Amino acid sequence: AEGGGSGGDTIKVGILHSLSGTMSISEVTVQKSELMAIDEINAAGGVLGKKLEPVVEDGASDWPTFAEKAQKLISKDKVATVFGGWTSASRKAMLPVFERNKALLWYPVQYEGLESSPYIFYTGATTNQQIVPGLDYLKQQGKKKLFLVGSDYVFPRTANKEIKAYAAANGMEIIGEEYTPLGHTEYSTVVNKVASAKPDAVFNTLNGDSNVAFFKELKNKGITADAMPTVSVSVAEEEVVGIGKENIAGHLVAWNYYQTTPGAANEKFVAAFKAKYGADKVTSDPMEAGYSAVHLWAEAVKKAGSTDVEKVKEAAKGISLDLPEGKVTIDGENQHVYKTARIGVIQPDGQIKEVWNSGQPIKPDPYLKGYDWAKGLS
Amino acid sequence: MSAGLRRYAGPALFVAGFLVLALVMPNVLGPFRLQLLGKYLCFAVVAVGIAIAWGRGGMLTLGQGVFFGLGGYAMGMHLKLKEAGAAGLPDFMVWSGVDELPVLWKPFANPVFALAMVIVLPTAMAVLLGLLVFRQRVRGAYFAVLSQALAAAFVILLVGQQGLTGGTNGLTNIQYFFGLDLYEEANQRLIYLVTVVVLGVVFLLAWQLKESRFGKLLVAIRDGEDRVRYLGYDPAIVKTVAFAFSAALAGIAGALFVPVVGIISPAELGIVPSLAMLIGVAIGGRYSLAGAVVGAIVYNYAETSLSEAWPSGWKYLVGALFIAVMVWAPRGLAGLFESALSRFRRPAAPPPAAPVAVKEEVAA
Amino acid sequence: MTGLLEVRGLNVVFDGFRAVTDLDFSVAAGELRFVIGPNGAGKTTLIDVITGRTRPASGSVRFDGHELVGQREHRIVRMGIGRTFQTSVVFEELTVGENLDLAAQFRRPLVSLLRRRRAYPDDVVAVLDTTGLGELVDQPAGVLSHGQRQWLEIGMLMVQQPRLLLLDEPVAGMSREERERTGVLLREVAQTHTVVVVEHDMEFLRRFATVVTVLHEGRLLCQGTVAEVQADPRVQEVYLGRARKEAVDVDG
Amino acid sequence: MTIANQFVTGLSIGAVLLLIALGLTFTFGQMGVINMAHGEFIMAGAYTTYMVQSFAGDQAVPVALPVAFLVAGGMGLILERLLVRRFYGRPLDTLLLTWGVSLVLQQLAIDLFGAPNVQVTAPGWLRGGFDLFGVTVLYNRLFMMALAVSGVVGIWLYLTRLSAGRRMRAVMQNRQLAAVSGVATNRVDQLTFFIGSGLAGVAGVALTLIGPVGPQIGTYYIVDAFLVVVAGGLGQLRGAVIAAVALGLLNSYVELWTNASFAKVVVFAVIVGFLQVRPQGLFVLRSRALT
Amino acid sequence: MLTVESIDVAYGRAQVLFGLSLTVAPGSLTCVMGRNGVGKTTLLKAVMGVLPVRSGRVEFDGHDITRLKTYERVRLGLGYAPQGHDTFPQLTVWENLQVVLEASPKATKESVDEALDVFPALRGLLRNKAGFLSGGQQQQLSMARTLVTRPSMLLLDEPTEGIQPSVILEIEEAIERLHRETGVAVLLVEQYLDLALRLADNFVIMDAGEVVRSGGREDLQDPSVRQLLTV
Ligand SMILES: Nc1ncnc2c1ncn2[C@@H]1O[C@H](COP(=O)(O)OP(=O)(O)OP(=O)(O)O)[C@@H](O)[C@H]1O
Ligand SMILES: Nc1ncnc2c1ncn2[C@@H]1O[C@H](COP(=O)(O)OP(=O)(O)OP(=O)(O)O)[C@@H](O)[C@H]1O
Ligand SMILES: NC(N)=O
Ligand SMILES: [Mg+2]
Ligand SMILES: [Mg+2]
Repeated sequence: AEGGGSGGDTIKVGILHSLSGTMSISEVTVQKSELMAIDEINAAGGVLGKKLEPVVEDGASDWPTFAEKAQKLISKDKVATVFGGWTSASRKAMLPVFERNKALLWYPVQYEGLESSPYIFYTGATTNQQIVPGLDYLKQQGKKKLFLVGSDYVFPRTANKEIKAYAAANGMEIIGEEYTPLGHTEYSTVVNKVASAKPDAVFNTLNGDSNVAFFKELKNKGITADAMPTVSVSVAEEEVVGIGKENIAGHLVAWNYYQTTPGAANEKFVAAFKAKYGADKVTSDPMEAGYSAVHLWAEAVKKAGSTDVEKVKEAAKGISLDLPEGKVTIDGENQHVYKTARIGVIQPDGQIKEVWNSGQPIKPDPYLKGYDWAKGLS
Repeated sequence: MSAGLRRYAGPALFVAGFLVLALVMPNVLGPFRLQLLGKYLCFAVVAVGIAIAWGRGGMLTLGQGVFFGLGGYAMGMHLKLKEAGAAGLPDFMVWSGVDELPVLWKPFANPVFALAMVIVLPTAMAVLLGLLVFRQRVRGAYFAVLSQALAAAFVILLVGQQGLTGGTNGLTNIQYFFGLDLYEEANQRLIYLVTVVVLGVVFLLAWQLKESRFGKLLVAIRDGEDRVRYLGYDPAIVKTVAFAFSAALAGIAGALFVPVVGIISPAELGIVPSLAMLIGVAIGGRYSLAGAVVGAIVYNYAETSLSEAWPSGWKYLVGALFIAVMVWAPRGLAGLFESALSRFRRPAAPPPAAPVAVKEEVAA
Repeated sequence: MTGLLEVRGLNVVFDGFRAVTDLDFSVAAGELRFVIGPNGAGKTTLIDVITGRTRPASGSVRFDGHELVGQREHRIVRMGIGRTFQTSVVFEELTVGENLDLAAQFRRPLVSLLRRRRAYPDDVVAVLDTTGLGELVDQPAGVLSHGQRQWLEIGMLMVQQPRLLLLDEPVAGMSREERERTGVLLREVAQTHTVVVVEHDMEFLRRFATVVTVLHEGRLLCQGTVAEVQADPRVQEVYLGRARKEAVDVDG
Repeated sequence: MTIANQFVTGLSIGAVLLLIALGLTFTFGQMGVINMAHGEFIMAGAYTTYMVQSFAGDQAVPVALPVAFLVAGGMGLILERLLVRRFYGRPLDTLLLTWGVSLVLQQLAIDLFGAPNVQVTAPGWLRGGFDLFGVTVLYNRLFMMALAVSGVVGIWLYLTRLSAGRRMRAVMQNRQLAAVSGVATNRVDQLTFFIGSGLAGVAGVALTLIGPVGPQIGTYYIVDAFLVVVAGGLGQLRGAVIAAVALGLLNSYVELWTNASFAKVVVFAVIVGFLQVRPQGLFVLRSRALT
Repeated sequence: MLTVESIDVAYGRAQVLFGLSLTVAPGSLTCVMGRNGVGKTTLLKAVMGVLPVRSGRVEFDGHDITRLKTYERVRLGLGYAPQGHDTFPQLTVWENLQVVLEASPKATKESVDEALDVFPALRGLLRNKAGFLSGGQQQQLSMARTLVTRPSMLLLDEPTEGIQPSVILEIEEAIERLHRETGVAVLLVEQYLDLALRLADNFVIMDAGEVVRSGGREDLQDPSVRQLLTV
């Protein structure tokens, strides 16, 4: 469908994140970086000679609301595209709306894979760009016994299923698996269980506030990163602030971007973000992925010469940009992006130091087709 | 004003409201807004039940989402099975690694069974809970907090059983309703009309209940449960019936919600949504059925439009709305309407004031 | 010869306090019985036990041969025992008429209560008349004054047509002529029903009572006609107080 | 040893439950106000600690205790004066009213402090723990237990030994009679609400030691807090204490043998079952009055 | 002492008192009489500020108290025993008295003792929760509480209701003694005419929210008054 202000002198784009409720803690920052990207594009003259006009909606941490607001953005505001979502649950809720309306969603957060909708562009990591490299790193470090801790929802559960398959094929052992409800804040028992299982490492797929309680408890029980490192896939710079840097320093994270990632594009991004929102603010992977999504879409529109969804999709194939995380290319086949995997260690100052990277962007493989151990997964 | 006019005013208003919803709205609203209105009407059905259980019977149920969910999931399971892929498995089971359809799901392939369950499940649950709880004379704040805990526990259970229930996601991507493509405008309209009719029927049933002696008995129990025993009635039974009625309505509403919105998930059933169901009733006026319906529509409409108008701060407005209603219109919109009306009516003798404070069931 | 109501060996204990001790008490069918006794003697407790509100520590209460102890309150009402409360409790949000109507309908199956009421049944209309509440029929009971509430309670009891009526201080707070009316009414009711009245108003007793039972500290003190009871020095000592007052007067 | 470990864990969970519920023994237990903004007063206590940190550094937690009591108490006082006082005797209306207040306060926190969590550094002496016969005892948990115990003792003294406490109970039981007995009921209301809210603030300070400090924290604790009070019996201090400890222990052992979600469900189920046996909670406020 | 000047009082929209006026002289004992529902309780509540007056004025001891809060009126010296056995049910009998003792400026430990002398039965019940007392015991407690406050004026709403005869005599004596010794003014609502007639210096007869007759003890013999009282 032709969207977005073809009549007017602006192009409307939807921004749909949780501005209230549990998930607002994470999603507000992504929303901010997306708005910043829109400002940058407008400052540079907009696209197709028109300014972008963001239409902001609140998903309110409620999945059906995401679907409803997506429908509203599409049918009432007639936006050209939507940037939004964080949890996989919200994405699953929005997916049919976008598919049936033949409209576009840009989803900026790492997720569990096993999905490839023709109407979604995934600019966060899929499994083989984050979790698998994280596991590879642990294996390389000689960690054989893993304990899995995650929030009780689709991303951690699916991710852990994949981790178990990986472990089975790679001589690793999963010696414990614990799920806690989203928003859970009492981790004494979970940490007791971890401590008495004595794993070589913990693979952490907790999301949101739970991480704060989990790491505070680990620290107090005297479980150090040296003795038992954790690898987290949903803890970025922003979460480190809330957890308290002294509580988490030394632990590992797996992402595709850190505030410390070198390169001119990132220096510009970080500087711009601090200038706009305050010098004490940090940048993180999902923020970067959201920011990148806006630029990638704008590039595709320029190339297509239109905001028409089908034309944009076609034009987006193979687009490549220098973005804060490095070179990013859209995979024409599954609409994910090539991303460089990076393992980092949290520093005492709260920043994350990269200790390993994949060297080059990894081709997205949402269904893990390239991995024998993943055959039985879907 | 004559008594006759007063007597026919109610039915006339009902018919007018019904016609506006059934005939006018589909022609003035676009498909998206009509779908939203359909959703509000689902909550209006819940509201009618709450107006009976809470407004009449004094049972502050903070867990109505549970019954809504039971109805919704019963319907959702059926629809998911109809759309299931090759292996006969719903999509989420595939990505949750379930290879075989769980036994619990099997009977829901039968539409008659599923439709029956929409009412049977919530009603049975309410009867069970009601008999246990009311027999032990748990009431007031105890009942309120208990029902809230029930909602919390129910959500945790649903979320924890991802392979069986879809976990946090719930049942998404429901596209067909008994063969009707839910994205076709004509079908959306049809489902909207079904919702309107259901609301109308439910409203009349509740009206009858409210005006009957049973309704008076409920009020009596609300005001003095122990005293009622000495009139020879068993309050536990009476309350359970009313509670089950409200649960059945919530179940029906949940079942309608599925085709209207296309999703049913724990996000719609927990503590917060259960409270939201109550709030519409409070805003409209819990003592009046029409008030409850209007309140549910107004509240949900307000939530939609406020959040569209000011996405980053709309909670201020919603919060302010509650506060304002509670402070200035404790009997809700219906109360405002009544006092406005009685100011016009100028009766010969001043009508008796209702006892000053609105009496409520307190703990203990 | 056994009475309609037979209380045998009744003991009621609250946290170690013996409110009723080894009490035997019986009322024959058709009797109008008055119960008096000092404050805290256990009169209300006795009614509470009979109506299932309080569980005794031991003893039995038989009504028409059926054991009442252990029965749930509404069952006891359905067996034909009705009561009023010392602190009257009426349903404040319902109208006076609705209060009476609900009381009158308790024998109906729940389902039939789902129908709407068109008019008040005859017995309700009749009671409205006897209680003098006719004018207030459509007023919420919450607006009634203290004395009017007492009447409504009595009315609610009457429409239930119980075989045994237990009234706990029915005329407390009533004006003189209201008391008179109540007495006449009770006497009339007692023609066809069994009535037990707890009262402190001696004037009222003298006017309407025949047999009076006196309780003291949870035990039966004595029983007899009003004159007999009034003359009993123990009753004067613990209850009426005249004896003591006169003694004081003499001293002073 | 895990069994012993979980016992300590259970006690510490119980201490947390008790801390968050203490304030409710005033506002809910005594005044009958179902204050849904109680969680946001906890939040206010937590953010107060964060603010205090800017001058008290890593001793923020002890310094914040009295400050948070005053801040949260003050917020409670304002709420009482502006709104709640119109709603006495209508607990269910108050529930909705304070629910509205809680939405506003959450949004306010987002606007004042940002949506992401902020960090509070624990003082050195509250970090880590020691080993007691193979059981790890954490200083922060000990601190919370001590705080809970002193809270309980303080409240108990207040309620039973001080005339202010007696006056408070009198007002809550019979407002009109208290007024005609010469008690300044409005001042008693204010004081009661102040203390109840202040205690929530204190709980908020303590919670910074173990959990997040963000706009949502109130919502995480509010249901548990009410459950404790209800299971213990409204207005029953010893009931609340026993309920908190019992629920803490239950939670810790069930979670040990199953998982966190299931433990929560079991706790709820046990409470429902328990209220079957003791419908008015552990300790009952009985009365002869008809309801 | 107390002057009520044409007050209108209503519950919501239902007006109950219509321009009612009344004066109670210092040290006098005025009895308010009238059938059930004429507004006697309402009058006392309005004087105490439990119900707001819609128009008119209430003056006590030279102060205009029309707009004062209830507890402020108590502190000026008004004491009130409401109708029906009103207590703080979860407080013990001792605590019930203690609350009053602490809240009223003139109450002393002695006044508690004296009150308990009037109601010796209460001495044995000091540790019992008031809510568990029998109806009459609660009424005795209610009266005792009022006596403790040592008011300069007492408002009593059917104080003898539910109380056993011997204690009624005690109450009567206590009121009389208090009245004589401390010169307390009393406004008494009472259905037991004998008692009222024995105690009262003045009387007021109410009907339908208005005072229909008032006078001194001597007027009680007047046939027209007798007439009003027996109808
Ligand atoms: N639930 C209870 N717990 C403790 N004591 C109680 C309870 N119920 C009654 N009592 C005590 O039992 C005794 C008897 O009370 P009851 O109400 O039967 O007296 P009564 O004869 O009706 O007196 P009154 O004439 O004053 O109404 C009283 O001393 C009272 O304090
Ligand atoms: N809460 C109320 N709302 C409305 N009307 C009321 C209320 N309370 C009392 N009334 C009405 O006010 C009138 C006077 O009541 P009040 O209680 O003052 O009477 P009273 O003279 O004290 O009677 P009694 O001797 O029965 O105690 C009554 O007719 C009653 O119906
Ligand atoms: N995709 C996630 N993190 O839910
Ligand atoms: Mg009694
Ligand atoms: Mg009166």
